[in-house]
Amino acid sequence: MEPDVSIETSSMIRVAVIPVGPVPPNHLRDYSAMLLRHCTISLSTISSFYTEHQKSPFSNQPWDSGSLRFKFMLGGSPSSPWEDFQSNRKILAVIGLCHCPSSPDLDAVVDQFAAACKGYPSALVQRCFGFCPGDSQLEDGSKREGNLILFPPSDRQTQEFHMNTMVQDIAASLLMEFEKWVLQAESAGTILKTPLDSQASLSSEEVIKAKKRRLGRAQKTIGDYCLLAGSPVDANAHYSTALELARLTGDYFWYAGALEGSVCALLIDRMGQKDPILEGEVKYRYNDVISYYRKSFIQDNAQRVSPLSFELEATLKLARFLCRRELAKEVVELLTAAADGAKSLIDASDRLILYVEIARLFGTLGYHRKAAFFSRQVAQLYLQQENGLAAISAMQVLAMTTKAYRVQSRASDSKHSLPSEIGPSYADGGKMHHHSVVSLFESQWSTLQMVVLREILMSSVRAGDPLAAWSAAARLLRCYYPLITPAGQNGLATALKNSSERLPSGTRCADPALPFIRLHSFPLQPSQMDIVKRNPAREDWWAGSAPSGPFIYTPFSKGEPNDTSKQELIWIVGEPVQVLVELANPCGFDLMVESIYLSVHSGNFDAFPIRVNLPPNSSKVITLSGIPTSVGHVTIPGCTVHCFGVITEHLFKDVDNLLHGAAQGLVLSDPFRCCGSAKLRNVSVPQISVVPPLPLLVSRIVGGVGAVILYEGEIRDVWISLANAGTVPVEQAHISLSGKNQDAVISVAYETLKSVLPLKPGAEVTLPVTLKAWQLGLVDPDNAAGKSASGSTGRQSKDGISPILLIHYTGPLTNPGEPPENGSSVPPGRRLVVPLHICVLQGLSLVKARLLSMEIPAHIGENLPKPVRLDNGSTEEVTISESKADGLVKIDPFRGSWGLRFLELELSNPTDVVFEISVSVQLENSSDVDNPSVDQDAAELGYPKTRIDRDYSARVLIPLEHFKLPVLDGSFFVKDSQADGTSSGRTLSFSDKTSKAELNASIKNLISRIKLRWQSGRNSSGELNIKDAIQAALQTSVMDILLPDPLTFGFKLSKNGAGHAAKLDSPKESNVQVPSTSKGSVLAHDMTPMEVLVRNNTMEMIKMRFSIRCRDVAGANCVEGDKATVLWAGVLSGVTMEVPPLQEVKHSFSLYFLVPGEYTLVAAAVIDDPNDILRARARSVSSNEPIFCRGPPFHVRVIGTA
Amino acid sequence: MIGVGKIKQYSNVLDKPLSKGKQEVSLSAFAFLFSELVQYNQAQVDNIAELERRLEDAGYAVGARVLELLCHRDKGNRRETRLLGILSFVHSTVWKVLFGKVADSLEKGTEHEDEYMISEKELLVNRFISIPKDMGTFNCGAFVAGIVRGVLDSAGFPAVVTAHFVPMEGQQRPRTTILIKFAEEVLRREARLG
Amino acid sequence: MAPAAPRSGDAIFANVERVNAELFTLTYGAIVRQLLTDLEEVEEVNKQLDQMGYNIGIRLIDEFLAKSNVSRCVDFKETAEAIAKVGFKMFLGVTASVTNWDADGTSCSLVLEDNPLVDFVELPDTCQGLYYCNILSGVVRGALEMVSMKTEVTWIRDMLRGDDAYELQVKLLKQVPEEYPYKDDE
Amino acid sequence: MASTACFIIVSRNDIPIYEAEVGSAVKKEDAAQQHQFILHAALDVVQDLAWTTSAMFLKAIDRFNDLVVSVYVTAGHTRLMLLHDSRNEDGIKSFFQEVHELYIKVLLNPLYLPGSRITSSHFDTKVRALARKYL
Repeated sequence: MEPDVSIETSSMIRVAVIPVGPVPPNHLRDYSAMLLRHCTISLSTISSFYTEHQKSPFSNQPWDSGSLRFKFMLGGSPSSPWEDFQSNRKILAVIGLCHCPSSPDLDAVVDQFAAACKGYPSALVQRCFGFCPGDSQLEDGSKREGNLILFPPSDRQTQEFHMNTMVQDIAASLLMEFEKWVLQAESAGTILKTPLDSQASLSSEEVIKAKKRRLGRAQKTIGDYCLLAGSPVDANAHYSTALELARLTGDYFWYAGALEGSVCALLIDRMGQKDPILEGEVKYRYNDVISYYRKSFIQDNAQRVSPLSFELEATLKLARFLCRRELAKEVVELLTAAADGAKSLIDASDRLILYVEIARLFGTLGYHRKAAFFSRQVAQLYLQQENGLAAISAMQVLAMTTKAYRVQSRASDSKHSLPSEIGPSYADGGKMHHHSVVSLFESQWSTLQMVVLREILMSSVRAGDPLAAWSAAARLLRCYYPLITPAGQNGLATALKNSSERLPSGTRCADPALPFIRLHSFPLQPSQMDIVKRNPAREDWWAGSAPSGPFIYTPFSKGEPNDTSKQELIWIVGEPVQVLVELANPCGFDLMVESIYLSVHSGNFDAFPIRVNLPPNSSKVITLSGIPTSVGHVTIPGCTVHCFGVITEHLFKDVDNLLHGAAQGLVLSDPFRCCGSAKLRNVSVPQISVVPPLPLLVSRIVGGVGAVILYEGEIRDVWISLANAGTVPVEQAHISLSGKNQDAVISVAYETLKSVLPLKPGAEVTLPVTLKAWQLGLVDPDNAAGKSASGSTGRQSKDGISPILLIHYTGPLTNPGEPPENGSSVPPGRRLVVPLHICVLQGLSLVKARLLSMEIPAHIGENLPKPVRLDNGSTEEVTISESKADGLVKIDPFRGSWGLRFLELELSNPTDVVFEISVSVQLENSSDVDNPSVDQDAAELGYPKTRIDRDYSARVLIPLEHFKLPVLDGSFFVKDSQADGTSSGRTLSFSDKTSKAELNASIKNLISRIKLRWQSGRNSSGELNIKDAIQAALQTSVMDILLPDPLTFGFKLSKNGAGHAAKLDSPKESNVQVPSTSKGSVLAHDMTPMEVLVRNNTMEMIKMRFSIRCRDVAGANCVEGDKATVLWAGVLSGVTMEVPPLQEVKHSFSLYFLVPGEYTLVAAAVIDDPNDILRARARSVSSNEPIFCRGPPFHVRVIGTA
Repeated sequence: MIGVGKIKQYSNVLDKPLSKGKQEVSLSAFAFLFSELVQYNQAQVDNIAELERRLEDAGYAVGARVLELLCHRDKGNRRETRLLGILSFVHSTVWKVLFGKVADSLEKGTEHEDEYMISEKELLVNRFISIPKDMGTFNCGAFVAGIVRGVLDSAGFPAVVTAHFVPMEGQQRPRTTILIKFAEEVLRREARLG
Repeated sequence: MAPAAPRSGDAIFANVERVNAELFTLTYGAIVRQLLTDLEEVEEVNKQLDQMGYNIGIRLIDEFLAKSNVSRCVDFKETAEAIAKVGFKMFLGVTASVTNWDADGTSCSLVLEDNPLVDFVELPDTCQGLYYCNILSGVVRGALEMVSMKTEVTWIRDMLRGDDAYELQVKLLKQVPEEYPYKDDE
Repeated sequence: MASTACFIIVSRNDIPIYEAEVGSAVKKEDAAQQHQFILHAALDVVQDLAWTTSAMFLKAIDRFNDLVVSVYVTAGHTRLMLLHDSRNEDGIKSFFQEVHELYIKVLLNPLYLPGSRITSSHFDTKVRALARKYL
């Protein structure tokens, strides 16, 4: 059988094309290509070369339209035993191709060619073309006649033209030869035999039979020549006679042959145009042809030779003729029939050719699976012959089938596109529609696919193509591992290793083997997360733009994978990044991954390879890192893996699809699942953009690891050092606070930071931050809960409650690298988050505050005790305050201290350190507005420090008398009456609220002057918040503390009175007594003059009636009553007087004590028609109710006389 | 065998004969179920398009099965190989079985060769569903569209099928039109089959 | 107190508007399939189905009371009977039988010979543990809650799991006075 | 019963969703593979033929050597394909029809994803029983 036959074949003139002498392959290719271009020569062009010797047998040759067809057989071909039967099988001409430079001796060439031609007895024309001859050769050649034609060196075009004419010449001479042949055939006639005609027994009737048939066969052959001569009409004529004769002589085989010829003639005549009628005709005749060939099958010599191959060829010819989609049905039938013939073909190579042809035809029909099937048959035939070449052909043929079986290598990119085209379809909807999933895994016909891949593997191993072998093994292992026994898996692994050994190191293969790799996650360094979009327009450029990274808010985040795809990442040139991927090795052997790294096509990323070892059936999550090298976008389609000695790229998308199918139960298995790895939503690679280098600040708290531990209220500085770890200077930096307890940060040295800008790369700055510990009590409930959780220690170093320093900083607006215009988008800024971990410990605590009052009566003397209130007098300030310093603690016995109040603070120290506390009172008389020297008054009274040991408690007393106001004056008092307005019904004009507020204000004012500072250890010091406690303590009796009585009374012995007394008795005694009296003691039985000083503390005149009482120790009134022990002179009761504002009025009187002992003088007054102020002060409710005013008691010691 | 009280047990569903398609459940039972389907999917999506896609997806699963079942049971194992055949199959057979009536109309798209429309004055699934204003053009018919697509696609007539409300003069409720746009491969094949 | 004239389930079913059971079955199937695809975990699917059922139950009860003039029966026993004989019939066209009353009459079983949900369903290995009809238990729970009966409904038998019938155990937890249904999921 | 018979169900996406060697002949792996190759190739023929008739049973549509391929195309273009050496068309037809019914039941199971492998063991046993009965 012959490959590539068609109906027209019978009209083609076979020309053997053979190299003469050594011809370099490339030249040979070149020359033959030049020749092959001229396979049809139209008759019109050859007329010039044609000379009609005698009457041409081709009477109706179409000189204008017809043509001769050549079939060039490169390298020639052995002569066929069927030459007589089909003349087109004869080699009718020989063309030699000679490369003159490589064979200088032309004679030798001629001889060689002549020799070669011997092999082709049927050849009617021989030519030898000599290309690019040397000059010597040229002239030598020009001398000689014969069939050596030299192509003088010249440009291509001329050569082509030359070649054209040469072929035309050949055509012409062939035509003339045909004529000769035909003429002599018609006259003489020849014996035409085919292998079918049995040589064995030439029985007589055999011979007769042969004789009978000769004519017909001759006619047929003549027809053949007519066809070759390009004259279909003549051919047809001869064929029809031949048919006639053949039918008569029952020469079926030749009948069929003639019929074939006639069909060919028909087609040639129609110039290849196809109309249904013609098609019908051809179909009809060819079916005859086929059936006659079948008829001509002769049993007796069947095993030696049979017309079967002709039958099949005919079938194929028809099939090729009809091969159109519309006629698929018939073509399929023909081809199927042809295929059936295969097994009865004797010659293996015939079978091979048959299958090849069938495969081709199915291919052209678009039946790729059919084509693949027969190609595979071919491959198997090749594999049966044990030699390398066959193996190679087998491999190539199988490679053609891979598409149909969907196992093609990625190298053929059709499959490569598959994942990408379905990529979006499901990326959008998170879940894929079922049907679309199914179609994704279209034609997973694993049984077949594995077989094919195995065959490819085997053949490529045999053919010695390690890469093909590797890729086949890889595909097998990767796609079908679940169907392969561990042993088989190992086999494939070794196959991979072996083939890789034959490959140069660093060979790449389009088909990945193991492991399976899926994207796991993108861990984000804080530095990445805190990149802030920069708004150059405004000073606070970070405002309004949240840091990118995980903080972006996506309204549609339904936990569907697609929202990860929305995610955007910003990487910075030169700052290393990490990506987590998960590897799985579902096979039964140890998988050694020599190196794996992220494969990035955008070329602006340096990936760092690592080495991984995966035990059998195991999966691993590994971290792959790299460094973005230049600005732009980074896309990470997958990983590049160096495994089994070959470099492959593993795309994440493929695995995602695979897992998808697994989830739907459409693929064999999920490699990760079967390695016991949990299923995770497939992460799609986020949009990654790389921005130019940015500065990178790193912070550390100097000398402080972990939380700063502070006692409540403690104030301390911490030092934060910032270093620029980036490659770009920090040009702007802004510090802001956020988080809870921001007020705990008293001050941050912004300026220090500002001053060092721009902060060069590598530079460092340290800025102090002053912290004040908050009150444990005041911390909000949630961390109070945390507190209880973290136990009694109350360490709240939880980030929750600590304040945070936010430092927004940026590099230069345009970075030095590229000109500003292309960096039109401003490089983003950054945010450094410095959490100030503060852990507040319970420190010194106030247990309670109480108000104590102390009453010690004064002793009467010549002069009044200095009223304390005078201290506020503006005279001789300094001395007074000095004297007061001790006065606070000491009490002048003569003065006594009436209604003096103390604030007692009880403090305890639960900690394990010693506290020193110091109370200080600020003497500032805010109420005394008209006092010029207020600021001077703002002197502080230091108290001696008190030391409180650990686990002890201590009390501190603070006298409050210094807060007494000098005057019960309107200006202040209005305020006060407001304060008091609540109780007095007449001051409804003032709303309770304001009045309360006012009161509180005045109290606060008072309280704020009392400070309690503590100190502990070297540097820890703070202030204890006692305000509330004091406030509580004072609330009740604040009036008495703040306000003086409207009237104050003071008794004293009057000197003149004393003198007068001296006159009464002996002067010397009196002399004696004077010092005694000066001591404030009084003699019994002696008239003692005294005076009471009444001072009006208000701004108005006060009218009043007052009286003086004298009581003895028993408290009995000893002035009135029946057994009075004291006589008196002057008025003691009902004394009416008017005291002008802020004036004193003296009232004198004398007492005569009958009995020595201790007496007490008290003055009391009833104020007449008092004003509001007084009422208010007295807290009197009704207007007509009298107002009493009572002075402090004065002691009088009366000494007996002798 | 639904509603026929005591029925014999089958060792396996494959032993159970195919139903004759005569059994029924109350419309409201279906209504309740369907509204749950809609509500569930509504909770899964961000936008109307996605919701419709999911309903269509659900419908598709129904359609694919209905085709196989009905061709076997109601069409005596005849396949529809021609475009008009399959369309009328959908319009009459499928509709009759699923919705108890033949579809109101089956028309060919006027401007496009490859478009066909099946219209219902009141599509079953839209009878008991009222679309909240904020859901705009959302049409539960997407489910039915899915069924249709399931039938067509499985039968080898891939098409894009969508449901639309078409306001009708003289009626307060718009009718629902199932718009079918066939893939060109279908038309090409039709042409070839002549 | 027996309801005035409780119409028989069949009577009501005969009158109500009906649809082809196959549409119903297939639609339900599609729902379950979607849940399996979305939620992936069988347990989650059971939950979701029950929730859907509950949503239906609390809405369906009104229609039930309206169509069958079953006057609100206070007695749990009656209620159960009503559900089985009338409820299932009027909605699904199948009747259930009430059995396995416990001593104090607070727990019984509704037994379904067959139900339209499960035509030709067969649990593949990947779906073991799925209560395919879980929506029913939800419906019953929801509906009963609306007549102020807090119940716990569990599957005792499931033909899909090889049992010979579908048995729903309904346990009365407490009979609460009128209480408005909460929707815990939204 | 046919000495060789390979039955296979191919989904409309050309994925085999069920395979069974139902011949009485002793099973040989490579033979089985060859059978599938033949069936796979026959799909080309089916895909054209299926549109030329509305019948589901397409009879014998292809052959290779002495093995014949009979095909039954369901409405959903799921193809039941039988490779056999016997010539018992009626038997094959009824075999196909009954398997078709089984297939519909499988398909009606909402938990079965159309186009995916049929794993039900009941299905397998029933198909084999039918093969014994009809082939």
